[in-house]
Parts: sequence; structure tokens; C-alpha cells
Amino acid sequence: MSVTRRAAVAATLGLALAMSAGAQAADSIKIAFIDPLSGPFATTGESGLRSFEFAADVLVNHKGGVLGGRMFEIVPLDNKISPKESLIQLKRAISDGIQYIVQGNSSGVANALTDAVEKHNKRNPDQRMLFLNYSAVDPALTNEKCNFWHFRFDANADIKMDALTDAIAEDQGIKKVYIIGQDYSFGKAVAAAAVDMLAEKRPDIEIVGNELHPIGKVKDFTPYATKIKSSGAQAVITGNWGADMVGLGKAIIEAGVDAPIYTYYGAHDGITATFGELGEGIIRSIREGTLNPPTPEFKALNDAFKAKYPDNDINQPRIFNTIAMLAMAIEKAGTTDPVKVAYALEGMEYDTIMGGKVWMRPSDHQAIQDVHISVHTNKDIVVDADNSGYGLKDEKTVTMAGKDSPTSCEMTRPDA
Amino acid sequence: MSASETTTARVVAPDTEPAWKRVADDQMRRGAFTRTLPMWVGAFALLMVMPLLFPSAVGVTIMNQMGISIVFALSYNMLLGQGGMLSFGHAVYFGLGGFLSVHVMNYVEYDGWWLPLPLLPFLGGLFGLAFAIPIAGFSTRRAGTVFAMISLGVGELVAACSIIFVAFFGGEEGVSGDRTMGPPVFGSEFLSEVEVYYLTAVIVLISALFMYLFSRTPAGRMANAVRDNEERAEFVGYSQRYVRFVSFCAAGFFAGVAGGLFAINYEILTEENLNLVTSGWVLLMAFIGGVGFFIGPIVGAILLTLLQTVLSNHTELWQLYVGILFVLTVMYAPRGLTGLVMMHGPALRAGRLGMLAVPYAIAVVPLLALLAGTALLLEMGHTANQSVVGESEAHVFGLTLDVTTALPWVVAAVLAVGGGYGLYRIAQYLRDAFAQATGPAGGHQ
Amino acid sequence: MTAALQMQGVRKNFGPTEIIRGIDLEIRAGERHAIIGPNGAGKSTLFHLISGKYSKTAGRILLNGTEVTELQPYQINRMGLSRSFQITNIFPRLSVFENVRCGLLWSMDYRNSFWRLVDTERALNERAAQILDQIGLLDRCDLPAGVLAYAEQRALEIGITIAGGADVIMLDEPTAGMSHSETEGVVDLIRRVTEGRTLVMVEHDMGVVFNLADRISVLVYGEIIATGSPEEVRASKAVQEAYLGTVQESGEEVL
Amino acid sequence: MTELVIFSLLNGLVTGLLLFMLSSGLTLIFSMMGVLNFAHASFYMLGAYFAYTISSYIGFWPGLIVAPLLVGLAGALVERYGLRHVHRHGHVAELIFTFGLAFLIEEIVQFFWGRATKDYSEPELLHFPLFTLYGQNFPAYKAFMILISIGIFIGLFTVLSRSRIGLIIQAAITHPHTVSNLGHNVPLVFMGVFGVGSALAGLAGVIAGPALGTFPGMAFVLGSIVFVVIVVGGLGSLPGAFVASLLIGWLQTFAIALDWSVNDLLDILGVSFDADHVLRDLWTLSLPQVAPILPYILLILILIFRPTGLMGKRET
Repeated sequence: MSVTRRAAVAATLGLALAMSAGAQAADSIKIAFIDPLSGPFATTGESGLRSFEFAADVLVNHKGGVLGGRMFEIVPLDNKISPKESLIQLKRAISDGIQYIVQGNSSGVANALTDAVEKHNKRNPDQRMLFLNYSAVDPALTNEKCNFWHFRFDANADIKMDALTDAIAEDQGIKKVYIIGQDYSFGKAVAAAAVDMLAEKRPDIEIVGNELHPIGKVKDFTPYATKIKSSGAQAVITGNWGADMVGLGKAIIEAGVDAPIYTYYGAHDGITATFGELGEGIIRSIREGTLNPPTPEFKALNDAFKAKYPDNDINQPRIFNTIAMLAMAIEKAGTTDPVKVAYALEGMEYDTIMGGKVWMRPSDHQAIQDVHISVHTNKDIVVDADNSGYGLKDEKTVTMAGKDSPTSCEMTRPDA
Repeated sequence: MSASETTTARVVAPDTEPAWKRVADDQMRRGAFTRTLPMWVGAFALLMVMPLLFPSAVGVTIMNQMGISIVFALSYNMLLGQGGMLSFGHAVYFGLGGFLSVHVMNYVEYDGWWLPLPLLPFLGGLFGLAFAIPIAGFSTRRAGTVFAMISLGVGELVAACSIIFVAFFGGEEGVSGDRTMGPPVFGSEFLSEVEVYYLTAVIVLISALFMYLFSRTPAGRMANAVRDNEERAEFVGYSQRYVRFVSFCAAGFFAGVAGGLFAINYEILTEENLNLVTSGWVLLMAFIGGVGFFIGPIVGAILLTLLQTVLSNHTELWQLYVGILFVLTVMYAPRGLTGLVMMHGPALRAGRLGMLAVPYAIAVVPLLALLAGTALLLEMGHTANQSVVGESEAHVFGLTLDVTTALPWVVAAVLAVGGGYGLYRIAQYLRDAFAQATGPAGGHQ
Repeated sequence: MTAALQMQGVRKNFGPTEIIRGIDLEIRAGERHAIIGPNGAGKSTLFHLISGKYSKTAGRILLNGTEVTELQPYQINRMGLSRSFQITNIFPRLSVFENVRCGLLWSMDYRNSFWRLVDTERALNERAAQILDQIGLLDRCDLPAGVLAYAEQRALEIGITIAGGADVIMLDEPTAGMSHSETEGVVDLIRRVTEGRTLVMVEHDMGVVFNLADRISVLVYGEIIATGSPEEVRASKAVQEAYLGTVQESGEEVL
Repeated sequence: MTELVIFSLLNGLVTGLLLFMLSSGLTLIFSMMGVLNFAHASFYMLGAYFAYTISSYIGFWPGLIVAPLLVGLAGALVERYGLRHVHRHGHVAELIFTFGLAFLIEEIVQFFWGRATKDYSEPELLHFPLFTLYGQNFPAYKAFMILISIGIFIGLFTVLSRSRIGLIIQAAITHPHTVSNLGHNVPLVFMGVFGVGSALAGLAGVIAGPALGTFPGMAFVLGSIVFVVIVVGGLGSLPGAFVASLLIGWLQTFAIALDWSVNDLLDILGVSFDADHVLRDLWTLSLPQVAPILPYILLILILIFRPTGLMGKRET
């Protein structure tokens, strides 16, 4: 039975390798990446993970690490986009003595994590950790639910909406706006912010529709598109993401609505490719980090990234900011102690690779940075998305958006 | 009718007590709780030493998760295994019990309610029960497909409502609380995971005990009878609807207890706790473990929690493996993994289990080859499907394989095909060996 | 003294088809009453109507003087009527012992209680064992009922039926499909277990019928054409014409 | 308003007919075999993915023919080597099997095609607005979907009422227990029916993929709605499935089109409540918000009050 012997050899070999794999550079600084790596949202999670690994290598490890040679190591932990699984993975990170966790997909998960991290730090003062949120934009995280351990590197939904409504306010041709979003906290927050800010900036604009649809359950967006079309809207605002974004966008355009669609998540991860020429000049995204025209540094970075991951894009520049600023903070604090690193992060300023600055506002741990309105097009695109030839070109930039925006955050700070 | 008793005592000698008396005594002795008591004591002892064996935070967390799953899966089995009701919406009661528990935690924290934490899961259970009563009222009229459809509809409805009614469900971010705000119990404020583990373990044991005892009550026995033959049950005086109603409510209660345990462990409840995915997952746990046995769902809960928390860290394909496992179980082991083990009962009683040692030892080789080969093929296929330049390496069983070369594919294919063929060749031999060991005494399977 | 069962103008239609066409029948308390008739005459349907399985299109049924026309099977059972089935109808995955015990639970007032354990109730278990003894299945008590031999299952069926102590017992073809010697055993069993109770039975085996029954009713095409003692029925012209005639016809076409 | 009504009618028709393509196959399978196939929508998904792959090599039109055939073959194989094996354990076991199958097929699809949405799109030939009314476009592809669905409906009707096999199937639908007495090869008929039912679902997937998106969750989104359709229509009733498909299609489109809310109702009644009342979510409930759960409310009501469904004869 040759099969038997081969199996035995393979098994022994496997066991030996598995044991040797356990021994790694004990010196590295581990960063737990808690995001979906299986299930329907795994594409987004994987894309984020690749960016983080690439950023850690390029920005830290290839430059000799921090604190005199300590490397960053990203530890991927699959949370299946479930709060429960996230907390299990958080415990796993705690078991491994990890002091920094990063997460971005789903504000629900971020809420669960920030809450759990705060409780953990309170209950285990000798084993504290920091939560670096790179993408969850629920304003509450830096307002009523803020705490000392949470830092957000993306602009929050209100700041983005502020910039977005500025753009709409400038366009005097727009008299009717339709707001549509997914029926959950983020969709509602977007709608509420849009209504408030438009009323303030352009009282003459009529909100011809303010609609919430069930999240992830709509098979066919045509009925919504029909409504939007018959309302005579001249601009559409949506916070939709994923399949809900694609379905809504396609339906609106196909129904013959000839109005700009302002989105939060209307690009990358297959969405740009799916819109293709259909979305030309119609889909607009509100985001941080200039993709087109790129700075030479960013172009080089992007080329290196594409060489390694041809099917992915650098679609979340904030990931690079997160890694760079964490490295700076650790250097500045001279230690990996989370409390000291957190104090070092507060008020830190960083010049980004994509151009522009990031300032970590101490009062609420919200990163303040330039926010851009960019349009889906294939003209003047250097850095395209989904290898489709289409990409995002900046139309308008708000410098240091929301620098003076109010916050209700009242955090208690530990002794340094 | 005493006349007949004397005329028919024909099995034993006349000077001893009548045969029926012995049979009745025998039944009562075997059904007595003292018989299973050692197992409960053993389980208790095992639960108490587990944190010493797995002291890491993640180990304790996974064990807590297992405990929650065990109570949830056992409550599900009150429906499917004992009552013959296939539910696609059992998470509703789990989730609602959990949501209420978190709200109560918040009342304790902010409104000064006095409630020791260990009582919280039972409050969750009562809420699960309160919600189960009206649902049971209209859904237990029939079992089978109609019941399954209603449970699906209710499940979809409640899951949808959880997003609409933000005041109770907290929308997408859910509702969170803090378990440490209640009065200390035995000096513990439940700050650490281990304290929560012991609390969970005790409640799991109590719940399991009561669910076991329920199955031995008239209501529990009739649930089995109605499952087997609802028409006959009606003609011995039982309303099938009411018998199901009682089981359904009991299942709702214990699902609520599990929800309360979840609330204590995670201090947050979200929509995912009562949606269809969770409902489907509990079906998987109970069925893979084996719905025909009391310990079946426990086995399933432990195994699937392990797959979910441990296997998922090693492969992105873990759900594919779970799916394959589930479909294979439905097709070839409808009594679950426990059924596969229990199948050997007759051989064990006949003292012929040893006869199977050699056949099984032979079978294990091609079986492992088949499993390893299949897993290798799947993992390499998965890696090859993902186009990352310079990352053509699949990591399986700690091996690093380059999927752009032919050798690993050939080896994997040889393992899989060879293993499969080997199993096919020895299948008859295995069947014969099994039949021999189980012997003629094992007339029933 | 009231009759054990009274049927007054009972009718049953399935769609446009009339299966039971107006039955008036009294079963006296304590008698053994057989209902005979050709296949398709509606005997089993009549059983289903009495026991509550089917709803009635018209007419009334009284059990011990109380109207049960609109009641559910389990309610009728609780009022003292118990029946068996033509096709074996037991709890296949429960043990033989449990089958009988389930037949006892309601009558011994255990209802749906979830605070008592069946295994600690001495009276219940002893009663179940006694019944098993009566029906001769004591040594099979641990097997799942589904694996019993056919004749044993039929015996168990009778055991479940009589377990609850109902005073009206209805047996639907208790000897169907049995060999000659098995039939004798069952007849003996029936005689013993229905001592002092009212028995209504549907039976094809005329030997069994004339051996057991005090009175016989003949059902043809949904109507009772004769009721009386075995001798009277045997002598009845109408029965000879209608019943024997159809027997010859149906003998060729069915079964 | 008129344009809203016209377009809602059209959109509802498209959804309804699509649902019918799925529910007709499911009804056939249920009628013959007593199996509620949980994985039916998974075959719909397979249809879309097969067609996507085929269309990327040889175009949309060959895919329209080949993909449903492949799905039908897959369905027949599932029946032959899976379902038949489980059949002896009863209908609940079969339901559990198809549930597991649905789970597995989703994983298999992700394994081969990945998790991202596939850019499977309609053929160039049909990529134009068929007509424009009140400034709204009605895409030609939607009209094509309607045509195909009606074609299937007519084809199915003809086969069932005219052909010999159709008569056997009809007999089996009305008298499920007699089918084995017909002297036909029952296992073969079962396999054939399951295959054809799956192929119908596959065809629905082929034409719905470009319109509704081709992604791993597409089966899950549609799966339980199809169940609702056949239960509401009456299990085993093809006309019932047809009526219920259109009913639910229109129910969902019109619920989205009409902006009615509980608040409006309360206003009419002259009642008002605090904005931050505990039950505030109830007042602000609007019809579009609850549109997707309406079918489930309908399902529960039907099961409670009319368990045979709108046009069904047998209770499940």
C-alpha cells in the first residue's frame, strides 16, 4: 500500500512543519486585524488585509522597523462580520498578548469592539489594548460612544456629509434631491445629516424623497428607481454599499435618471467595474485620499502594490495612514505601552503619501483630513479601479474637513 | 380485572413474584435518576477542571461559547428530536431572551434594579417563553412541512422587525450592557472570563439536567409519541397540538436561557443573534450531533463551535467543509455522529467490540488518505483561484505547497482517488465485520 | 339504561360522493357488536366518524348518552371510547413498554404534566407491565415497537387501545392479515381484554364474527340493512341477497 | 402618479413572472415527490453562474440554452444520488437535506467563482430602452424577460395538458398516491421532474442574472420568497403558483411605490404620539420599509386561516 506510506510521510511532515511554524520572531509588534475573511464580505476584508500587510512591509518593516528593529506583524483574525465572532477574536488577540487591534468593516462590529475594549481595559489594567478603527464611520464612535482607547482614521459620516452637501449647495442647478439608504443606523445617520445640512446650506432645495430600504434584502431596485425618476430628482444621495450599491446605481441609471448620484461607497471591490461606462460622470464618491491625479509617491506605491496584488486596489489610503501614524506614535512614546502610544497619537500630525495632512484630534480621537468629491470616469485616470480603466478623479476638495466640527465626546483619560 | 393477572403469569415459577412485577421494577430501576447521577456528577467535575486544562482567555471564551451552544442546541432538540418539529426560526427565542437580558443589565446599571447575575438567564428564559406561547399557539397545529414553513415566516418577520424597531433591538449596532453592575455573588463581580465560565458552566448543567428530566416526564414522553405517530396519540387521549405546544414553549424557554447566557458572555446582542443564519446553524449543530439522542446536540454544539472558532483560523474554506459534513451526515448518518458511535452498542454489549479493531485500523488508512487528499485538492484549488502574484503557495496541514507545480496536485489526487478506491474495495469487508460483531442479537439497527 | 353508542341519521359525503347514507344504530352497553359488509361499504369510514377522525356531514352521535358529534378524537377518547386501526398504528420508535405506557398516561390523569417523572410512578409502570403480560408481549418490552413481527404489532395495537380502560372499545379488523392460528390467539385475547366492556368491531372473518359477536350489523353502500343476533342476521333474506351477492362480485376485483 | 402605476405594474409583472418560473418548478417537484426543495433557488443561482461562464466564452445566447440544460442535469444527479438516498427517512429528512444542499451550493459557488459580484450582463442586442414614457425608460431586456416567462408558461401548460407525460404528471398532482399504480418507472419520472424543475429554475437564473445581479447571496435573497409563493398559492397548484407569483410581485412593487405610513393613518384618525415614545418606531413605519416582510405576513396569515393556500386542494 504505497498510498498508506505516502500519507504517513505527509502526516509526519505536516506535523513537524506545523510545530516549527509556531516559533516566530518573538520581537515583532503584533497587530490583530479583525475583519471578515470568510463569508459574503470576505472580499472587502481580504482587500483590507492585503493593504495592511503591504503597508506594514513598505512603511515599517522595509525601513528597519520601529524601536530599533521591531517589525510590525499583522495577525489576521476572521470575524465573519459578526459582533459575537469579533469578540471571540478579541479574546484570541488578548490571549496572544496583542496590544493593537484594527477593524473597519461594519459600524455594528466597531461598536461592539470599542465597548469590549473599554471594558477589558477597565477590568484588566495591566493588559490594555488600543482599537484603531480604519473604516467604521458611525459618528457615535467619536461622540457619545467615544473612549480613550478608540482612534478613527477615516472621516466620519457627518464630516463626509458636510463636504458632500457643500458640493451640492454650490450647484445652483440642483433644486430637488432624493435621499435613499439602507434601513439601519448608518443609512439613517446619512439621511438625517443630509436633511439637516441641506436645510441649513440651501433652504430652497426640496427633499423630494427620503427613503430607507431593507439592507441586503432587495432583489430588484427598479421600483425604487421608478420612484426616483418620477420625483424629478436632480441629485441622489446614498450611503449604500456592496450589492445594494450596485443594484441601486444600475437601476437608477437604467431608468433614465440623468442626475449625479452621490455615494459613500460607490467604487472599488468590483463596483467600479460593474458600473463601467454606465456610471460615467454620474457616480460620485466622497472619500479621503486623492487617487487621481496621484502624487508621484502614491503612483510608485500603487505600482508596487499592483505588482503584488494585480486584482486588488489601494482603495483605503487611510490604512497606510493608520500604520504610519502607529509607527510614529510608538517611536515617539519609545514604548509599545498602549496608554503612552495613545497619548502620542493624540494631536499627531502626519503628511500623507496621497498628499494632504492628517491630524488626530485629541478631543474625540477623530482623524481630521482632506475630503474629496471624486467622479467615476475613464478620462485622466492614472490609477484605475478593478482594472477596468475607470477610476475616481477628484472634482472638489475640502481641506481638513470638519476641523472644527462639534463633538459630544467626554472621555476619561488614564494616568500616563 | 384482577382475574387475568393470575392466569397469565406464565413466564416464571409460581413461587416468585409475577413476571409483570419484575418488568415494572426493572423499568423503574433503569429509568431511575440515580442511574444517570454519576454521569451528571462526572460532567460537573469535568466542567470544573476544564479552565485548568485550557486557561488561556481564548480557551475560556471558546468553552463559554460551547456552553451557550449546548443549551441552545439542546433546546432545539426538544423541537426536532423529541417533538418532530423542524424549525427554521428557533433563533427568535434565543435572540429575544438575550435582548431582554441586556436590557435588564442596563436597568441594573442605570435604574438601580437589584438582580444577581446568575438569575439573569432565567429571566431571559421567561421572556423566550412569553414570546413562544403566542407563536406556539398558532404554529403547533400541524407538524412537518407546515410547521417548518410557519417557523421560517416567523423567523424572517422577527429578524426584519429587529432592524425596524430600534428602541428595543438597537438597530444594526445592537444593544450592549455591562454584566458587572449587579450585586456580587459569592464575592464575584464577574469581571474575569473565568468567573463567567463557572457561572455559564453551572447554568449549562442545570439547564441540561432540566431538559433531560423534561424528556422523562409525561409531557416529554408524549412529545416523542406525537413525533412518532400524531394520529395515534390523539386516540389515546392527547391533543397533538397541545403536546407540541408544551414542548415548543419549553424549547422557547431554554432557548431564552441560552440567549441570557449569551448576553452575560458578550454583553451585546445584535440582529445576527435572531436571524435565519443562527436558526440554520442550530439545526446544523443538533443534526450533525444526532437528534435521536440526548447527548447528540451536545456533541454537535462542541464540534461545530470548534470548527467555527478554530478551523476558521486555518482555512477560509471552513464553511465548505461544514456544508460537506452536514450533507454527508444527512445522507449517510441520519442519526448523527452520536448515532455512528451508538451503532456499536450491540457489539459492546456482546463483548465483540474487539473484533472491529483490525477492520477499523485498516479502514482508517484509506479514510485519512481520502480526507487529506480532498482537503489538499480543495485548498490548492482555492489558492489557485485567487490570483495573487507571487503567492502561489497553499498552506495546508502546516505544509506549504506551490500550486503552480504539478507534483502537489498529483499527490493530492492520488491520495484522494486512492483513498476513495481503497474504501470502496474494503467496504464489503467492513460491512461483514460489522455485521459479525453486532451479531444476530442486534436485530434492529 | 342508555346505550353505549347511539347514531342518529349519520351521513358523510366526500365531495359529491355519499359514503355513509344515513345510519341509525344503537350499540348496547356491554355487548360485543360486529359490523360487517363488503369492501367499500363504509365500515372504516363509520369508525372514523364515531371516533372523531372525520367530521360528519349530518346526524348526531352520542356516547353513553352524551353528544360527541363535534368533538375531536382526543376528547372522545377521554370520554371513554378507544379504538384500534385497520393498518397498524403504533409508536414505532418507542419501546413496546412505552407504547403501552403512553396509552395509559391520560387515563391515569398524568395529562401533560412536566413535574412528574414517568419512571418513578409505580402504579403506572405496573399497570403497563400487566397489560403487556395480558397481550403476551412482556418479553418484548424493550424492543422498539417498529421491529416487532406483524402479529405482535397487532397485539400491541390492541394493548394500546385497551390500556386506557375505556368502556367502549372499537377494533377495526383486528385479525386482518393473520394466519389461522394467530387469529385464534387474537380472538382469545379480545375476549379476555374486553370482558365487561362494550366492543364494536369491524371484521371480515365470519368465523371470528360469529364466534365473538352478540349482535351484528350489516353495512352495505353506506346503509345498515340489518341488525340483530348472529342467527337473525344469518337468516335475513336482505342480507343474503345484498351482502352475499356483493361478496361474490367484490371477491374478484379487490385484494 | 399614472407613470408610477404603469411602471409599477410592469415591474411587478417582471418580478412576478420570474417568481413563477421558480415556483412552477418547485410546485412540480412538490406535487410529484412531496418534497419542498429548499435548494430550489440555489439551482437558480447555478443557472446564472453557468450562464455567466458560458457567456464569457461564447456569448449570451448559447448560454440561454446550455446553462439550463446543465442545471437540469445537476438537478437530476442530485435527485439520483442524493435525494433518493434520503427519501426513505421521510419528508422532514428530505427538507433537511435540501436545506443542507442550499448551504453547500452557496459554498461551492464561492469556491469556484469567488465572492465578488460577477459582471454578467445582458446581450448588446437587448441593451436599449424599448420605450420611454413620461421620461422613464423601459429596458428592452425586461420585455425579453417577460416574453421568456410567458413562453415558459405556455410551454408548460401545453406539455401538461397535451402530452402523455403531462397527463401522468397531472394525475400525480391530483392523486399523489396513485402515481406508482400507473405502471411507469417512478424513480425515472421523479428524476426527470426534478431535473426539469431545476432546469426551469436555472433558466430563471440565466435571464435574471444580468438584471438582478450575479452574486453568491442571490439564492438566499430569493429562496424563501419562492417558498412563500407556493404556500400562498396552494401547495401543488400550478395556477395557484401563477396567481401568487403575480400577487407577490405586485405586492412588493406597489408597497415600494406608495409612501403610506402608520403616521398618515394616525393623522387621518386624528391621533398623535410623542416623537420619542418607546414605540416610536411603530408610528414612523412606512409601507416601503415593510415591503420585503409583507410576503411573510401573508404567508403566516394564509397558513393560519387558509392552510390549503389560495387555490390548493390539499393541506400539507
